[in-house]
Amino acid sequence: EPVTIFAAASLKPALDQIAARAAENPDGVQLRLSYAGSSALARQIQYGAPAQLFISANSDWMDVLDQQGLLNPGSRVDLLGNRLVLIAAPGISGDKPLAATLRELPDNAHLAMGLIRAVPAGIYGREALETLDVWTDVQTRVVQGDNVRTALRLVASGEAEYGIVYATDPGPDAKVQVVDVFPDNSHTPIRYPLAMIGAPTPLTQQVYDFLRSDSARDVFQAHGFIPLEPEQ
Amino acid sequence: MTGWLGPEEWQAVALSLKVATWSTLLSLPFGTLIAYVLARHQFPGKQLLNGLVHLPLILPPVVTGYLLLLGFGRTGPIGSWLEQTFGLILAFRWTGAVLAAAIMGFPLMVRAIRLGFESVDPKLEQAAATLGASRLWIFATVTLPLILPALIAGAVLGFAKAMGEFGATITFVSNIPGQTQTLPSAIYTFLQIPGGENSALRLVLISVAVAMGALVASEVFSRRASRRTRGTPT
Amino acid sequence: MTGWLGPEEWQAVALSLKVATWSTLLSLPFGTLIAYVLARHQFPGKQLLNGLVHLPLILPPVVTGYLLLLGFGRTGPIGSWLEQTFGLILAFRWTGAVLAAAIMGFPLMVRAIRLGFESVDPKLEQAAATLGASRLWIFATVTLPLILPALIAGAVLGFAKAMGEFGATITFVSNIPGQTQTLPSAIYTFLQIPGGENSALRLVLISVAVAMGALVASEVFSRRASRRTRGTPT
Amino acid sequence: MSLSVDITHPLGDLTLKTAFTAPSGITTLFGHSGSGKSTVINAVAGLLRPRQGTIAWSGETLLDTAKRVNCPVHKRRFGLVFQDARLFPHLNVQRNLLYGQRFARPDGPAAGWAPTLDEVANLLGISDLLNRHTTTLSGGEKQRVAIGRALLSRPRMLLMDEPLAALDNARKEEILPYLERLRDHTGLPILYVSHSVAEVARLATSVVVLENGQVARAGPAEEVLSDPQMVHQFGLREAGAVLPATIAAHHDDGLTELTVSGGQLFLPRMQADVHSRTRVRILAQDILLSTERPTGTSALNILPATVVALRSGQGPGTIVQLYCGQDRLLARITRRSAEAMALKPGCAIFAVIKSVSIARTDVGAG
Amino acid sequence: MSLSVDITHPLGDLTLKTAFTAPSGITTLFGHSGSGKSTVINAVAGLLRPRQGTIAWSGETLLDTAKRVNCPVHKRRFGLVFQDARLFPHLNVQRNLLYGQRFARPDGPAAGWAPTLDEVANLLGISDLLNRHTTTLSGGEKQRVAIGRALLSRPRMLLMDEPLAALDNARKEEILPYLERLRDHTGLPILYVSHSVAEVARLATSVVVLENGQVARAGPAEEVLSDPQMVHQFGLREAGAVLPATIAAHHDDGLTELTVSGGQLFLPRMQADVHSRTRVRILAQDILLSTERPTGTSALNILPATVVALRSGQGPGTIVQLYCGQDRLLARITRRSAEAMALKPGCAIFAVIKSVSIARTDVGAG
Ligand SMILES: Nc1ncnc2c1ncn2[C@@H]1O[C@H](COP(=O)(O)OP(=O)(O)OP(=O)(O)O)[C@@H](O)[C@H]1O
Ligand SMILES: Nc1ncnc2c1ncn2[C@@H]1O[C@H](COP(=O)(O)OP(=O)(O)OP(=O)(O)O)[C@@H](O)[C@H]1O
Ligand code: MOO
Ligand SMILES: [Mg+2]
Ligand SMILES: [Mg+2]
Repeated sequence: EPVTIFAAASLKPALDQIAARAAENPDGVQLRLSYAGSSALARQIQYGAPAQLFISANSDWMDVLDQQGLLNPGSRVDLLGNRLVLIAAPGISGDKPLAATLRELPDNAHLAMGLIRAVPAGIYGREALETLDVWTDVQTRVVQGDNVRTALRLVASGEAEYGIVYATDPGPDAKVQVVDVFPDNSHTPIRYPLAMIGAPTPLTQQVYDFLRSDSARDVFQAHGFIPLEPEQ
Repeated sequence: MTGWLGPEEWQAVALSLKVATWSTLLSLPFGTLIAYVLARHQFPGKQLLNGLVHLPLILPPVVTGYLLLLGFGRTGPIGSWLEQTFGLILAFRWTGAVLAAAIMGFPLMVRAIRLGFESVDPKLEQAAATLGASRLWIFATVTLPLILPALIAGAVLGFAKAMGEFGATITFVSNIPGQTQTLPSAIYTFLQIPGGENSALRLVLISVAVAMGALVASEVFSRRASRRTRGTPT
Repeated sequence: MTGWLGPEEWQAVALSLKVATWSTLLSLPFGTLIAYVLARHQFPGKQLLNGLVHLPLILPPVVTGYLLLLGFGRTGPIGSWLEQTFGLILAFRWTGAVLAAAIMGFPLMVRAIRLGFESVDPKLEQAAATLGASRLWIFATVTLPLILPALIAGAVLGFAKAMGEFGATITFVSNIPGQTQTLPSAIYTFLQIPGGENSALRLVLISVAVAMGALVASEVFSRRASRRTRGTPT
Repeated sequence: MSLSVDITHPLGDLTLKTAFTAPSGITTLFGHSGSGKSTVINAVAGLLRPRQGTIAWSGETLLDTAKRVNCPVHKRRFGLVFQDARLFPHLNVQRNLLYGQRFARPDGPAAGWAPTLDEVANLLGISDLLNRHTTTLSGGEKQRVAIGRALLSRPRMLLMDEPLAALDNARKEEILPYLERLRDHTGLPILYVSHSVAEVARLATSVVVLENGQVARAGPAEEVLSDPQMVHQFGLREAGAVLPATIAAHHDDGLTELTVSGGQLFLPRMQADVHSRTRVRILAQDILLSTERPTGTSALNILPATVVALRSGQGPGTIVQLYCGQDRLLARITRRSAEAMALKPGCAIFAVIKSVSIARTDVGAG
Repeated sequence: MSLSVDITHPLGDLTLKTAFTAPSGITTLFGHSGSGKSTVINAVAGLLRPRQGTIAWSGETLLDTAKRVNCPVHKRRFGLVFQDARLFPHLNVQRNLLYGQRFARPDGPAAGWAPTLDEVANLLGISDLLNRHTTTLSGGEKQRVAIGRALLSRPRMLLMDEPLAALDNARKEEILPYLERLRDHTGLPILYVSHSVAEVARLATSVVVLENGQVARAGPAEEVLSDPQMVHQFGLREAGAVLPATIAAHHDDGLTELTVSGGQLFLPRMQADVHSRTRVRILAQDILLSTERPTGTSALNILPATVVALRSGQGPGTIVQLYCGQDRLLARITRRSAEAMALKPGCAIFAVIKSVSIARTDVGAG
């Protein structure tokens, strides 16, 4: 009987690999991974989705589930962290510092982000821009996508000259270039909380533990995430 | 072939086919009925029914999916009733994907079939009645055969929509591989990951191929049906 | 009222209306033409054209949006040509939202209108020809009036779809408040935020009200048109 | 087995206000284009619900607007041959013909009558068309299939709206005797709309004349057709009288001898038994009057008669009403002749009738 | 101004193989149901492209399958009255009538002829219907609107497919004279399909008889209608002869006196000038033969004649061909009478014709 994990879509490359490793173990468990936007997943869990574990890209939605008593008490941990990066479209020179680049955006240039009020990457990004005091400069240039991948795609296709995405988003073969990383202190720390839904079975506990194991950490790290928990 | 697509992707293809087929087949009778009522009858609340049918078209799919979750989820009023009465669970099952696809395709189907009903000459139905046929029999032997092209058009729209439906489906039944992961969900998932575009493209091609096959089949069938009705012009 | 909705939301309502109206009006002539060709002619590549028309229905909207971005974006082949030749920019403009909505509604519109063409009795067109009318004149004075109900059905489907279209629009033209933020984008935004359901509901209600208005208007118009064609049954 | 109709229905400027009874046999509805014939047929079939009135079928109320009774169309089982054929375009000819078969019930007035597909197709000359699409049929072929379709549904009553209008004379000559046989041998009541006085005269047991939606005259065929008042309805050429007759003998030279009250008539061989009763129609214009018995003439039928009245119109003609035995005859001659012959009521005279002018279409068994 | 047609087209089991020339005037297509009349009309109109053949209109090639010439329907400008009315359901009666108006051009054979809406609507008795939906019209009303629509498009030629089949006699009597006037005064050529021999006799300048898709007989109306070989086509009742005549005088008592080669004929007042030429049709069954000149009779028309031949069929009748002056007459009498009168070729005899039997419908100016 596989264990079902609901996970934010951006975790797919890493989690697929971890699932493969879990299955390789002698006492290996099968993982069933369901990826979607964090809000959709959270809402589904509210309505009884058959998830045993949930990894959100967004603390707020985990808070909602927590308040409704859907989480197994004490099981919530911040599993991963991430960072924001400024990316530029192919052919745009990215040699200036971050703040300067943003402040001196050429006319007609666009800055692609996630929805600044709804999508986590958009919310974090706006915070960072405000901290760096460039929000008013770029505000009218911002184009928002329904998720962070849409923003990435706008930049990759050259429609938008710049974009703000997670460090984990531009993969190895992305056409975009990373201009700079936003300072960690320019926005609320980016957290991917993990929790067990409802009362755990031994199998769920096993997977929960495996996700926090060294083996999993290595994989997450390899994909650019920042494993947060101290080693057990 | 198996090398070209992973087992998960094949599952998605099979599931999408299954969902689209069932949703088309199941919604066809209802769609036909509603279309008939809308085309042929005047009654209070007709505009409301018409609006309700069109709702899934007007609302962003996510909203429809959310509303489905509210109503047909395991805790929702209809969902819990269905579960208690028939043991039928929709949420997070492929059956729910069928419901989502059916609902999303419903306005398209109803509109097409309704046009069919509106273009049938009631004089032919009258002629059948004078020959002794009851309303039901007339419907089955005169009206339905005459609207066959419209039925096919409605079914094709419904099927195509079901093959492409994403927003409501992923919201209502999530995206569980092998269970509720349809082709569009799989495509979406690939589009979420770095470098996933190629995998997505493969699935898009399959999706297009399947739908094209259905389209061509329906064209052939529809042409034969309308040739029967109109005769070959000499 | 202004207290009930913020200015940004009002902008979204106005924009959605504008986009839906334009996309319906602009795609109607093309939709009619394509529907006519598909209904009345046999030619090599017909199945291809038919498939192409249905593509936006089959593909997940995000994919359609992405393809639009590749083709009609400022760097895309058609997009850059349009910009250089006519100075017409679609990406991140409301005009792009019109294009996205038109493309997404196109299959629905074409199918409906095509059914209309298929149900027109060619004998009436022949009668017009014997009276001296050229093909174009016959089309305008006999065929078109006879398919008015189908045209209205097609337009309604297109309009409703345009009011609800989200995936392709946000992918192609993004979500710039006051410029490309349509009602569905605004609704989606609220649904992403915990506790945003109530705000989303307000916008959903507006969306539904607008579309219902259009529906009722079209019903009235369509009934008048078909009464003209069929006479009032005594 | 009779149909009684009493309905009122507004039709634009016109008001249909029609009451009549159709006894068994063939009742023909006659009237100018637009006088309301098809509307009456539709109301009887149940396809049109009149604003007000009643329709009853041998005691069974089919419609009573006051009592809100309205028997649905398919339960009335009145086969209707429409003015426009209304064939089912998705069925071939054979399936059109057989459509009503499953509802045909062996009860009703024509209980013994069970026409088969072959029989009907042969009668109507459509045996070669059975596998054809209805869209490829000619106008007359469509109409014939429509007739066959109604016959094969074995209705309780047949309603026929100008069923033969699109057919040539030869074809009509094949179908009319069949309708006569239906009338005479099955008792199937038929309500029959026609513009052709010849058809009416040949088929009708009773005639209802509609004028602007109202019944202008109704009654047994003999009476209505011999009524000089109805001349404007049927047209001068068609004015005439219908006489009851008995078959006296069949002669070897192909002639049948009939006895009418005023004497003997010869006409081409009829298919009826000696001593059986029949009706003959003599058109006013086919009668030649003579003050003396003509000799050396080809006319075989010369009946002594008495002038009853003379009616002159605006034209050069005069309608002469005659008594010939107990039967009335109408003759149409010129005023000039009437004056030359000094015709007056009471004059004894000879009516010269060419035997062949009492043609088949004007003779009905009855 | 003549149409020549020479086409071959497969129609299921039948092959249409028709060649004829329609000179100016009215050419009627006559034939049994399913003989191919409507198909010919459609081919001439351009609605059907025959497998093979040519169609030419006074020198202009409209169709030549060998040369791949095919003039499109609307450029032919041949107004067509369909067997089924085919009114536009989305237009009211007036708009249907006026649909072709914008294409009407004042050239062509009937250059001076410009019918107006009022004129045509009055003629057809549809003035009260102008604002009506076509769906509310009766069968005959629809057909009349279809006729009006074709007339008002001012075509180069009129094609009429059984235009009067759905109409009553009174209405026909109003429309036929109009068609005669068109024929005689505008020179508009008309191709006219009809099942009614009376209509054909009255209107036709020339007649084309179709049988199973082939031309069985074609020629001037007088010839074809007087041809004893064609009796089976027209039916016994309709057999007769058409005689050229000159109007001699109009008398005060409403009679018109005509001169035919064999003598004088009286018939009801005609609307033609004295000395003008006309045609009269005398049905075989309306002639009574007498060996001696009858006296004291209402018959005004007694012509001396000579027996040419006698033809007996299977029935009790005999067709007697007569010479009356230079004209041929046909008389139908019983064999019994023929024997009693000892008729033989060469016998001198009197043909007795009731003046009123030469009825209006059988007289055409021409
Ligand atoms: N809905 C309507 N509104 C106004 N007038 C109508 C309507 N329906 C029918 N009529 C008129 O009623 C009259 C009777 O029609 P009906 O079809 O019964 O005539 P009919 O006697 O069958 O004539 P025909 O011999 O030409 O078929 C016609 O003049 C017709 O125009
Ligand atoms: N597509 C077809 N296939 C086979 N037979 C056909 C086709 N179209 C027409 N026919 C036949 O050709 C014949 C001629 O048809 P047409 O309509 O010309 O007859 P018509 O002389 O006008 O007869 P009517 O007087 O009944 O209208 C008919 O027997 C018809 O059934
Ligand atoms: O992983 Mo997210 O919730 O689409 O930003
Ligand atoms: Mg009628
Ligand atoms: Mg025909």
